[in-house]
Amino acid sequence: MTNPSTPPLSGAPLLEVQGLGIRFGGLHAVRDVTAQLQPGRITAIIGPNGAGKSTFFNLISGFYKPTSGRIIFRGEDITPLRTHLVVGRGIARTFQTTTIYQELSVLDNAMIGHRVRTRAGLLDALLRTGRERHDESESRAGAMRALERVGLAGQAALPAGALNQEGKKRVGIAMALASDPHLLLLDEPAAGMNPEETENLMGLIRQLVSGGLSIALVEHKMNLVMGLADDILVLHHGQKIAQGTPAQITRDPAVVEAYLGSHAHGGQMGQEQEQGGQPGTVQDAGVDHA
Amino acid sequence: MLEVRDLSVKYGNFTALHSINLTVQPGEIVVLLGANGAGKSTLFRTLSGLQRPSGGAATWQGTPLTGGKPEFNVSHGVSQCPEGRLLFPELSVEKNLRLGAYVHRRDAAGNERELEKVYELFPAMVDKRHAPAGSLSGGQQQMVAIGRALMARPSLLLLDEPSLGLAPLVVEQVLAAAQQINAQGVSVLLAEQNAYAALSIAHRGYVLESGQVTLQGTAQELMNDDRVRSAYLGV
Amino acid sequence: MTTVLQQLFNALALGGVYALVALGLTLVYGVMKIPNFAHGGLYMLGAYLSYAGISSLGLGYVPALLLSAVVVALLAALMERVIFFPLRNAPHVQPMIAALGVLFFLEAGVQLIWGADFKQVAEPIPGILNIGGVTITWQRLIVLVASVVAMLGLNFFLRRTLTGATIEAMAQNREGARLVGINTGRVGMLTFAISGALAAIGASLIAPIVSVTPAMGEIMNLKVFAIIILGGMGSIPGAIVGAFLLAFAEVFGGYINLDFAEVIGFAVLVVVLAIRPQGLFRRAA
Amino acid sequence: MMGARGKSTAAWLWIPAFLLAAAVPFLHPSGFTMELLINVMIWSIVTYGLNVLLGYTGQLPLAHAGFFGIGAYTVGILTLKHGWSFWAAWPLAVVLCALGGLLLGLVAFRTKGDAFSIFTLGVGVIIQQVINKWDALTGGNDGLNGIAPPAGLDTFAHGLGLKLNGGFYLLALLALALTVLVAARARHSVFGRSLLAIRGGEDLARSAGIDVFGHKLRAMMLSTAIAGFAGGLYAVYVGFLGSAVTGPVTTFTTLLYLLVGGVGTLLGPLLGTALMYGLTQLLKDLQDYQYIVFGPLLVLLVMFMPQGLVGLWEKVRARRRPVSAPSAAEVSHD
Amino acid sequence: DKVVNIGFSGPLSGGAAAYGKDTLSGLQMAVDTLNKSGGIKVGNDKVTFKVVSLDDRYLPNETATNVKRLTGQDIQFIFVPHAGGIQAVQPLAIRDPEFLLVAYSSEPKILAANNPLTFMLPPRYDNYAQPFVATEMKTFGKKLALVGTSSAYGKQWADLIESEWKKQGGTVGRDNAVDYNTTVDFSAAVTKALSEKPDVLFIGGPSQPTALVIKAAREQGFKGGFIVMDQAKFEQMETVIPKNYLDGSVGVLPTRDFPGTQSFVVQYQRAYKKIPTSEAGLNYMGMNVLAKAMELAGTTSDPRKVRAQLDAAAKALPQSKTVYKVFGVTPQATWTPSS
Ligand SMILES: Nc1ncnc2c1ncn2[C@@H]1O[C@H](COP(=O)(O)OP(=O)(O)OP(=O)(O)O)[C@@H](O)[C@H]1O
Ligand SMILES: Nc1ncnc2c1ncn2[C@@H]1O[C@H](COP(=O)(O)OP(=O)(O)OP(=O)(O)O)[C@@H](O)[C@H]1O
Ligand SMILES: CC(C)C[C@H](N)C(=O)O
Ligand SMILES: [Mg+2]
Ligand SMILES: [Mg+2]
Repeated sequence: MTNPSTPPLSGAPLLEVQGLGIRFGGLHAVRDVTAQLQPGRITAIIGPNGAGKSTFFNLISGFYKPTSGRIIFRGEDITPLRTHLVVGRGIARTFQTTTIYQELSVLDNAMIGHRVRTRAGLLDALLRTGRERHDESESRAGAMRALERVGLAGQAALPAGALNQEGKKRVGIAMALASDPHLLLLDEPAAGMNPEETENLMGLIRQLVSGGLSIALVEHKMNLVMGLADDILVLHHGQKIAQGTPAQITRDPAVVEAYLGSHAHGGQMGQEQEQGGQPGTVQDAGVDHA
Repeated sequence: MLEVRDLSVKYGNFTALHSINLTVQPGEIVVLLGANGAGKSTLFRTLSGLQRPSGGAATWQGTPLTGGKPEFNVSHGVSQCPEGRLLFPELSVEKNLRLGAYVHRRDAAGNERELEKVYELFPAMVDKRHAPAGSLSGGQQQMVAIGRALMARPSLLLLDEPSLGLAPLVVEQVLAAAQQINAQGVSVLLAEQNAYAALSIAHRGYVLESGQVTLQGTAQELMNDDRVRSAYLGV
Repeated sequence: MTTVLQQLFNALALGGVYALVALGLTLVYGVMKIPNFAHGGLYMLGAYLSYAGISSLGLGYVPALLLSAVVVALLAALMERVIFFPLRNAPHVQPMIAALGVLFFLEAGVQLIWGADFKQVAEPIPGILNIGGVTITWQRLIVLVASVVAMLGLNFFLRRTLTGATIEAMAQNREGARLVGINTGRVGMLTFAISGALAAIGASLIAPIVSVTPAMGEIMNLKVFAIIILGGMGSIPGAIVGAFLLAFAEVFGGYINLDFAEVIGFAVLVVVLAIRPQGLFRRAA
Repeated sequence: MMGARGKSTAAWLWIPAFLLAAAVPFLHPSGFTMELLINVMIWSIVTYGLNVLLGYTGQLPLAHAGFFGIGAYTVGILTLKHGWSFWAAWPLAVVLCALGGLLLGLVAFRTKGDAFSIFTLGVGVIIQQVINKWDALTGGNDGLNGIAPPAGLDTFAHGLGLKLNGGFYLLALLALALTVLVAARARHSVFGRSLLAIRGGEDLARSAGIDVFGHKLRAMMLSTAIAGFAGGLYAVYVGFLGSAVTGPVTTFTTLLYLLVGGVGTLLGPLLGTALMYGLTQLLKDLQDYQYIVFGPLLVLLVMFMPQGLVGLWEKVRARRRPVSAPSAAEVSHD
Repeated sequence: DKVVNIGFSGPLSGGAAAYGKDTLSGLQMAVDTLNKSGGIKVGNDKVTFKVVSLDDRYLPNETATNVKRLTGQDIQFIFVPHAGGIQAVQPLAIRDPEFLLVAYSSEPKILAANNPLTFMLPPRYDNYAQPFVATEMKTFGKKLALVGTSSAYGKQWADLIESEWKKQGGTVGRDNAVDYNTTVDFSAAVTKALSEKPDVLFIGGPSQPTALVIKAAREQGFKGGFIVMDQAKFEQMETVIPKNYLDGSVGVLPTRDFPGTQSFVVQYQRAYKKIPTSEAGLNYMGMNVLAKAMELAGTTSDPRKVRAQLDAAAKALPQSKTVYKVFGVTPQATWTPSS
């Protein structure tokens, strides 16, 4: 069940959040979450609808500013950084609903993702400086690398809007990959995919991780989560209620009650009802790596 | 009965549906399987009147649905939970739901009852009733979209991937609800990536590939079909 | 002291004028998000129709006002059908430019029919109210009251009635609105008709205070757009507060230098938006 | 790839086009024709400036005439009252406008969408009013009269056997060529691609790692600088400056040119200005019916040519030549 | 037969359209009557006229474009009815191709430019200041407040009255100029001016808004007098507000007593269904003088020669066409009608 290539749990965490929280008006969408993400691993974040998963990603990627807590990435406090700087530090993300530039070409989409690695500005553009020319070819190359990683190199010239749903998802991932991230955040990457496509996606994710990338993903498809994740973080009402390996999580009664229901073992919907794990408390079931 | 005969739909010069034929009998749950881009949503949009067909016909209880007037279709009992949800983001959840009952606007008491039922189905919505729909999480918005479709008290319910983005527990509840609504005599046409779950509540099903019906049969037949098993059940 | 009081009344009356015109605009711009620069044209036309009703048809003031409201409402509905409905999916600049085209057309058309000369509409209730040295004309009082009534009515209409909700629903998601059974074509026209009627009623009430000229709508346009943004798009109380704020800024800002009175309105706008980019009455999203 | 090819063929067409255009004054057209052409060139430069923000970045600024005015008045005041040479005042005007754009952007980009537009409209009105009221500096309502033609332009023109008008024509043409070059480079570059990303969706651009605010600011500066560039030229050409030309009416007129030509395209600003400027001049003969015709014409243009002239042209071309790019149909089932 | 085109660039749409149309109407009527009576004789040619009018929306820059367009069509006589436009195109008049600029504006600066091809129609307004101020100060008192229009022209008027008022020993409050074309409600400006308790108000812009200023002042209890700038016409203001509101005002009065006035008024009213103002009257006369000068100069294409005959033409103008009494055209640029 655990990814065979899982590196040992030693060493500094890739990402660490401490007491992270945000409120929208009266609503505490994320509340006092403390957790760590280890490098080279796949961390899944699960939880009921409205648990705060997307918001959690929005906080990490600098999209929202937390009302409390800190975010430490590779030893640096990135809490106050603006989004593009966060991307620059190596955190890239995709959105829950596929958002890409439909009318631009697939290649352009990826090149936009690579922007953060280039420095050519307005003056470079106007004067066609050496830096401009270098950055232009560099972004083309970087974008092509990203497209190759997601298997879209052949479609580079097509308008992104012409691709099918799965293809668009891959464009979104390529855009994120083009920024050469250390950590990739995927928000419901398999939503709207059938089992076959989901399988392809899982293959892609595994391949990316074996290339040294760390991934955090939000997903409701339990077969994907259980099949991929090295580590699972469970949010409920904005709070972390458990963290652990898939095996530990499926046995956690709180998680089962709040979220998994009959899917504790990654079973397909409607398959044989399986009883979810043994009784136990959150504390002893969810192993925190803190 | 829903009768779709030789229905074709074009986007520009690209044909998304090629002479589709299918039926939904009163009281049936029929599931529509198909890969991404197969044309499921196109069919749904056509049945609800958002999209005009280029050929063929579709009728519900004898009423033609292809006039390109969704307001006509919904007032004749056909209501849809659409792909992309199409909510009113700045209106409150409750206003979204109430607008779902627009065609029954003179039956205030009936609408109150229906609203209660929706809140029962999605208790998470009670807390959110005054929040703007756009501020909800993805899954919560999906609940509103389903609830809004139910508020129209349809005789034919069109559900386009209702489980999209929903937590597993809720998916179960939604499908259970579909079954329950069906038990009260409402016909349901359902598109679902989660083929296993869908087939397990459906009576019959169709497989749509590249805009054409390539396979049809009872739920059991489809579940045992090799092609279905490999492509849609992931077995 | 009386001067300050007098200016207070002046500002209130002016705010009433702005508010009346701004209300119709809030509906189409604030709610439907259509930057209808033709609104000033409808306003101007409303004034002319009242003028014509009184001077050419010999109608009384109130019948002329009602006639003007009906005609302008129909025209506005027609405009929605013919121009804005087909442009519903276009980027904002397009309906905006189209609306400018309508404004040009209305202005030139009115000038062709009634000439470029300034017209005057007599006050239905002439006379002045003098309260301790502070004077206010009856007409200004009527405008003030009418603007408040119109605001309350519109607010009630949008927030509390189903038709109001359908307008908002359509503005936010046209396909979604159709799916629940709303006849969006009719609602769009209805919205414009209401907005047009508000413009015409406002204009007819204001006409006796100002000169009626073909260009009167142009002058009003920029101000009411500023007001709506100032108050926060889509907020009806915001539009009212924006209107009075602008009026107060113009009247009392005039104490710094009357020459800059008009700029002061925009200066307030710029300052407010710099501090609260979402306008006064809109919560941050 | 396609885009690159299209770009380079188009680039090759610009050069002979400009060379041909340079020959026009030597055919000694009527004074009014020259007047028309020079005005079209000056106004299309302004339109190019607007295009950088609206077309590339997706932000609709409505203070443009204000910056046009700042550029014009800078040149006017410096040459008229302080004896500067036009050749020194002009670049300074451009720099001033860029700085003005920076200041405006710092505040205005806190707002988004329509609020941004109205905010800048407010700033535009304020700029106009300040120009109008600051009598001591700008001559207020009287305006500035008697701004001299650039030093040497007359001699230059005569040397070529042309009148002063011919000199202005060539100067405007050069300025236009430079503007087109700048517009092209600003668009087809790493920077320009980032602007397109912002236009396509700010949130997406932000999370793709683009410094949205920074890029918008720079686009604003470029845009206002171009407006000022045109303004400086206008000042010496017309020789008279009044505050009215720096107001919203001018901004909306330019917006109209852009819309008719084709937002976001390279040829659009020139094409749109030429057509609409010519058309308004033509319509003047209709006297009282001028706006009766112009108004509905605007409406029709917007409704039936939503992509502008350039878009129309591309549509026609696409219809005549079967598209080589695979359509959605061909790629959706792979 | 020859048709000579007469150019015109003025506001025909927008806020100042009424003003522009009035000026154009006088010019047009002159041309119509000249043509109806068979035109004029220049040399051996019978010459008739045609007005080529272009709209400039009161924008000086537009005037410049229009004038270039008109000269591009070989037109050598151009009427411009607003100070801004006139000043913008004055330098063009003496550039190749030259044209005679017929300026309808009483702005003295137009004369100060010493342009040899300008022909200014109205009397320069600075002649009015002394008598206006003397009358009002004597009747009402020594304190003046200013609520003029904030156009260039209006402001210069205000400056003039202000200095004259001070010269005659009065006191002047703050300048409260507002833009008469864009102000929605004048009450605030009036309140502010009245707060200084003035005896006399200087006001004026286009007639109708000016009437509204008077109305606001009277409604707020102002009992003093008004000095009305020459742009506002009493005969028009009377149609807007009660006549007694105007009691105690000085301004440029309609002329009724010259030989040609009666027939002009009658003719004008038949053609345009309204009372003519000096806008129409002076342009009417201006065109007639111009036509006469062409006859005298024996040319329709040399503006300088025609310009040289203006004085003689003014003096030779038949009584029937004299709406205003004219003494002659000074070599400087203007003529000197009496008012
Ligand atoms: N911008 C916002 N304003 C107000 N409330 C918000 C906002 N964004 C999210 N919320 C609220 O915060 C909570 C968490 O939302 P979030 O989108 O993070 O949920 P989620 O875990 O991603 O759910 P899902 O699985 O359905 O996508 C929800 O209750 C939502 O309504
Ligand atoms: N508005 C449109 N214009 C052009 N082509 C379209 C449009 N909408 C859909 N299509 C195309 O029609 C085909 C069918 O699309 P449809 O959305 O109906 O598929 P679907 O079966 O619902 O797929 P999914 O599982 O992704 O929802 C696809 O190839 C799609 O690209
Ligand atoms: C009243 C006129 C003689 C002057 C005119 N208003 C102008 O602007 O010059
Ligand atoms: Mg989410
Ligand atoms: Mg679909």
